[in-house]
Amino acid sequence: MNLTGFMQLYVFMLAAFVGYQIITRVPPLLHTPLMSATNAISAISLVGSLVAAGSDRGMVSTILGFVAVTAATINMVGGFVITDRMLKMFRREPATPKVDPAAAAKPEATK
Amino acid sequence: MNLTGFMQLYVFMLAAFVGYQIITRVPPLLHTPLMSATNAISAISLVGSLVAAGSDRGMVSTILGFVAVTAATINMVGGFVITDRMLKMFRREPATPKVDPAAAAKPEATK
Amino acid sequence: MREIFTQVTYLVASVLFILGLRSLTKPDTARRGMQYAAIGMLLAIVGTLVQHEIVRYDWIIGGLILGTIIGIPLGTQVPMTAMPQRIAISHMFGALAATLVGIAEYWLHGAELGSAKMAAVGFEVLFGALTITGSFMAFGKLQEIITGRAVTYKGQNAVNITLFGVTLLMFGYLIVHPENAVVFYSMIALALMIGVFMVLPIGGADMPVVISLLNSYAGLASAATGFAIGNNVLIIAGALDGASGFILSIVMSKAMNRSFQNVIFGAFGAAPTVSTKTASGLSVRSISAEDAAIQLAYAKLVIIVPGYGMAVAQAQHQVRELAELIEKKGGEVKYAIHPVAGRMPGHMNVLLAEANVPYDRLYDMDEINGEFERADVALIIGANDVVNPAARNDKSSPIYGMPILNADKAQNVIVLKRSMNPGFAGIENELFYNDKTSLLFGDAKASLSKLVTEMKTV
Amino acid sequence: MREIFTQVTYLVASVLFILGLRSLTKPDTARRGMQYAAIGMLLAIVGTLVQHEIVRYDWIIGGLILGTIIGIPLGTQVPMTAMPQRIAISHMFGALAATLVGIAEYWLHGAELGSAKMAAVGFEVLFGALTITGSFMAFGKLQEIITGRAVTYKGQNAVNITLFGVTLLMFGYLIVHPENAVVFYSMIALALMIGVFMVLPIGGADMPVVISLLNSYAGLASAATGFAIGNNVLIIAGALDGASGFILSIVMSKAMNRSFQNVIFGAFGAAPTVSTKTASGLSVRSISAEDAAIQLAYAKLVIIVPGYGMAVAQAQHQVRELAELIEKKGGEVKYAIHPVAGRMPGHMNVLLAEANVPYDRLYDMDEINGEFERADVALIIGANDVVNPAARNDKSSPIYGMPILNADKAQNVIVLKRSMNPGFAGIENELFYNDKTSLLFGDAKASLSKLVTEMKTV
Ligand SMILES: NC(=O)c1ccc[n+]([C@@H]2O[C@H](COP(=O)([O-])OP(=O)(O)OC[C@H]3O[C@@H](n4cnc5c(N)ncnc54)[C@H](OP(=O)(O)O)[C@@H]3O)[C@@H](O)[C@H]2O)c1
Ligand SMILES: NC(=O)c1ccc[n+]([C@@H]2O[C@H](COP(=O)([O-])OP(=O)(O)OC[C@H]3O[C@@H](n4cnc5c(N)ncnc54)[C@H](OP(=O)(O)O)[C@@H]3O)[C@@H](O)[C@H]2O)c1
Repeated sequence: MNLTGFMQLYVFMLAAFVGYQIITRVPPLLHTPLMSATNAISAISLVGSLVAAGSDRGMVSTILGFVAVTAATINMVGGFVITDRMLKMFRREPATPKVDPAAAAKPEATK
Repeated sequence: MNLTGFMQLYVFMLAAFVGYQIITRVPPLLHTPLMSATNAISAISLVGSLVAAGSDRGMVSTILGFVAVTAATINMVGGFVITDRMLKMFRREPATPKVDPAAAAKPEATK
Repeated sequence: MREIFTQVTYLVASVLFILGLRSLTKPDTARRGMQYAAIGMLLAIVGTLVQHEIVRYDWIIGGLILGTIIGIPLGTQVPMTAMPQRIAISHMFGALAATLVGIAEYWLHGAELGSAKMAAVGFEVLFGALTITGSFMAFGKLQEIITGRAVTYKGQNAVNITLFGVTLLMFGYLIVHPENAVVFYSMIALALMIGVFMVLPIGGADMPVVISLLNSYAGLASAATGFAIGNNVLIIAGALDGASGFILSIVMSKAMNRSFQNVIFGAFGAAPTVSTKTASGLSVRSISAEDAAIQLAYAKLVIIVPGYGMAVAQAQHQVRELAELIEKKGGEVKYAIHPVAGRMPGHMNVLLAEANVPYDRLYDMDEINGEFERADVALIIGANDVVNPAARNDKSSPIYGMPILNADKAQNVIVLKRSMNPGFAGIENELFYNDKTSLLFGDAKASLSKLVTEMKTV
Repeated sequence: MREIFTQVTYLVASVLFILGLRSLTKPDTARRGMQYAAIGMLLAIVGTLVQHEIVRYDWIIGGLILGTIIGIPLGTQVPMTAMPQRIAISHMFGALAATLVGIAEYWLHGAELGSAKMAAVGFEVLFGALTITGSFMAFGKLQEIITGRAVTYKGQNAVNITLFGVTLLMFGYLIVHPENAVVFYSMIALALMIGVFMVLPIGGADMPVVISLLNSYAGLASAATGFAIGNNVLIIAGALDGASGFILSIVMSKAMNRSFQNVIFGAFGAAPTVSTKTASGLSVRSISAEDAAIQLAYAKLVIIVPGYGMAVAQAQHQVRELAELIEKKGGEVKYAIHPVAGRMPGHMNVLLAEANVPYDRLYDMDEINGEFERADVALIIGANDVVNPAARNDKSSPIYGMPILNADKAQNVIVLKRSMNPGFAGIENELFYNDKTSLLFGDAKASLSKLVTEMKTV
């Protein structure tokens, strides 16, 4: 195992610590947004997919890359949008009468 | 700046996060032990000093290394010992009459 | 120079991701934080696109556009009640991307990968592949494309364990002989099968735990990708993802007080197998919307206990309406949220938030349990297991020991459900036969609408 | 092979260090955790010694032995009351090690270092050097080898700033021309001077803040070492160290409600310069040990407020004794610990712990402040600023706005101090002139012993 390999282990180890400490402090209130948030972030695998799709190393790689890019993009776009949609809904002060975009999706909310 | 350089930046960045999250959760009760604990840990600079002192690359390096090893060792030994000495003193249940090593250093404690 | 720019964008992205998740520790900062995370994502993409290796953009742009077209509706259209399957399917996409990248890597370098990289790629495709099929199965069960029942057959565990063993052997072999492509691709095939067989015997209601587990697998897969292509931001994002999934599945198991093994091999959630007590001899008192409305109208403190049924009926908006009416009549309303009410962590919170219920009205189990004594009415809306006293006093019950909401301590209990069918755990609930309990039968949404109209006339 | 072993030991050491610090978040786990950290340290050392580069062990062993000989007394003999200077001096050793390693690196490779590594080595020696002298100055002031007073002269800041500017210029130059040894060594010389001049104008009592600041510098220095010699465990330990020092100095400044600049450039703690109110006209009531003992004997609740004076008098053991007697007489005793009571964070806690006072009797400011109304006696042992009402009601006071313990809310206040001298902030304290306050003059230890004997006779 080479040196960079170890470097990566350090990064992974530390990131796992950070993750553990952060997640354990996310209140149950936000556990659902948390799930979609991690989804969105996991879309970072795009950086790998883009290289596969764009570095013209034979059709196979390109096609695999293309599908990967598509899949990852779905997570990125869908993930961030839905997370924001959810978080927008969490309010402290009593619900305001004015129609708000997120709730507007469901007619009842506008009552 | 080369790739390892960046790797190191990641390690530093993540370690700083971990440190920040841990330290902010250390109760005031243990702030003094915390200080000596970080001292003890900082003695890890030994790993650098040992190489300087032992890799026989000219007298200058060896002497500098020797002093460095000495200084770092002082912190390591002194730091871990005094931290342990302090932490040993923190008790939950009411103080027991039996003589305890740490307190024994001061005669009054044995009362 | 470009190389440095790329690296900087990755570093910044990593920081923003961490800060983004960190912001989720407080509802007020959460939204802003995640927007920063999104910016980090864009940065990383730009940083990647400027790299020298990237010479053709046609397929990239195609993929980005196609992904966006599919992604937007997945983000804007999916109702909050469908979040569990929504999350399951997105794990599939994530794992798919990771696996394909791994395959591409192998396709290009094969033998030259060397053992270390081969190990990384191996992990990547292993975790990736089983997450693909596993998540899809979970999605199918939740969406009821596949039966939600736990599918079990004799010697099932034996089969799974052999499958697993063989796959591991292949993996070990590959690390020594990376050049053997046949083994590589058959390993992937087996991993895909493992995903299916792993989820098959698990009841639909247990899916949330499985999903979180798969979430951490997906995380590990992308971390492995990071190792394989030497990219830190991937390693970091993967680790964060993995930690999140792992911790959430623990939280759930704890709140259901069950062990992982129990969830994975227990074939729980298959109702008939576990039903213990039967309601023989016991009789329930049903109540009319009118009478219920009167009770609520004169109550000083009403504690609303929402459960999975509210989600099924999508009744959260009616709940808010009713609560507002009760307050108009001078009563106080609090919401009691059990950690595993519904079918995913935070399920009830997000539904009620959608209905504009301010989150400081939602109380966690420990905060509210003391207050039920004071409550005139506990209004149970499609909740069942989370208020089942058997968890306290019936050692034989499968949910014995699971912490519950003390709804039975309230002066009166009104339960909204459609029938006498059991809940997720598939067991009877004494509470419904308690003297102070009265049931208002019918779909939660319908019943609530009735209650609302009645309240207005009271 | 060996290389891998070394790397593994470093990785394990890093994990153990993190877990060690993490264990300090709970008093029960703390000790065990730090022992693991120590094991990690040993591992790392072994891992280093087996490396190929290391060919001669004579000097290494010499250094290890010498260091141990000096280290053991520093660990076992130093009294808890001397912790601040103890910590200051150890920062000096740490910085010394880092700096020397940096110099050795430069001595060996000089020009070949290249800009990037030169930058790392530069940081290393810069932070290292100024921490060496700075910590030594801090040590000197606390140990009263050097005057504790803030030494100030005209144009001081101008001098410091030019010094600083020149040093930075040299650093910049070195990154471009690493080969220029003269610049390198004169930069170190200047950094050493900066350390001295930086601490000179700061009052002895402000040292704790400075020490923590230097702590974070020492941390950055060893992190830089890690960058220079490409060693992660150094980077990690350095980062942890840096974070700790930084956060603690913030905590202190907050609790004293002052800004860094104020601490660094404020030349605070130089008593005469700031004394605002004078006690003209006001008279104090002094009390005999006998009367004080009677008050304590009949008190239902006594809240003890320890301060720097208790540390100076090393009276913690007598305090415990007295508390035990009060309890024998049926009274309840609580300890009110102000975040910056004494001269370093947690100072009072560690002293009282040394005297076997169980830590669940020690209450933080926020926990206890509500209880003073209920207290029959607030027994103030060598505390002053932390109970000075001026912080609440005298806008002109230098400590205005600093959160304090509400000792003045107690029924009676007994203050143990030697004279009417002010405390660290060098300002009068109205509390002493309050009608319900009576002063028991004399060294805290002596006074407490008197009280103890009196109590026994009561
Ligand atoms: N939250 C999580 O993360 C999670 C994860 C995995 C498992 N679980 C499990 O899920 C369960 C959650 O408990 P719960 O009390 O929320 O739900 P539950 O125990 O599953 O009970 C749901 C109740 O809602 C009623 N219902 C269903 N559809 C309805 C409708 N349209 N209108 C009115 N009522 C309706 C059902 O009775 P009818 O059919 O007669 O109407 C049933 O009694 C727990 O056992 C928990 O362990 C939770
Ligand atoms: N804890 C930290 O981290 C930290 C860091 C930096 C600065 N500080 C500052 O230090 C101060 C701490 O406040 P404090 O109330 O604990 O201490 P203080 O305000 O410094 O007052 C100490 C008191 O103890 C008395 N004293 C000294 N020696 C004594 C002895 N041998 N016997 C009896 N009494 C004795 C002194 O009066 P006599 O001389 O008349 O006896 C003085 O009134 C705060 O202003 C804080 O801002 C704290």
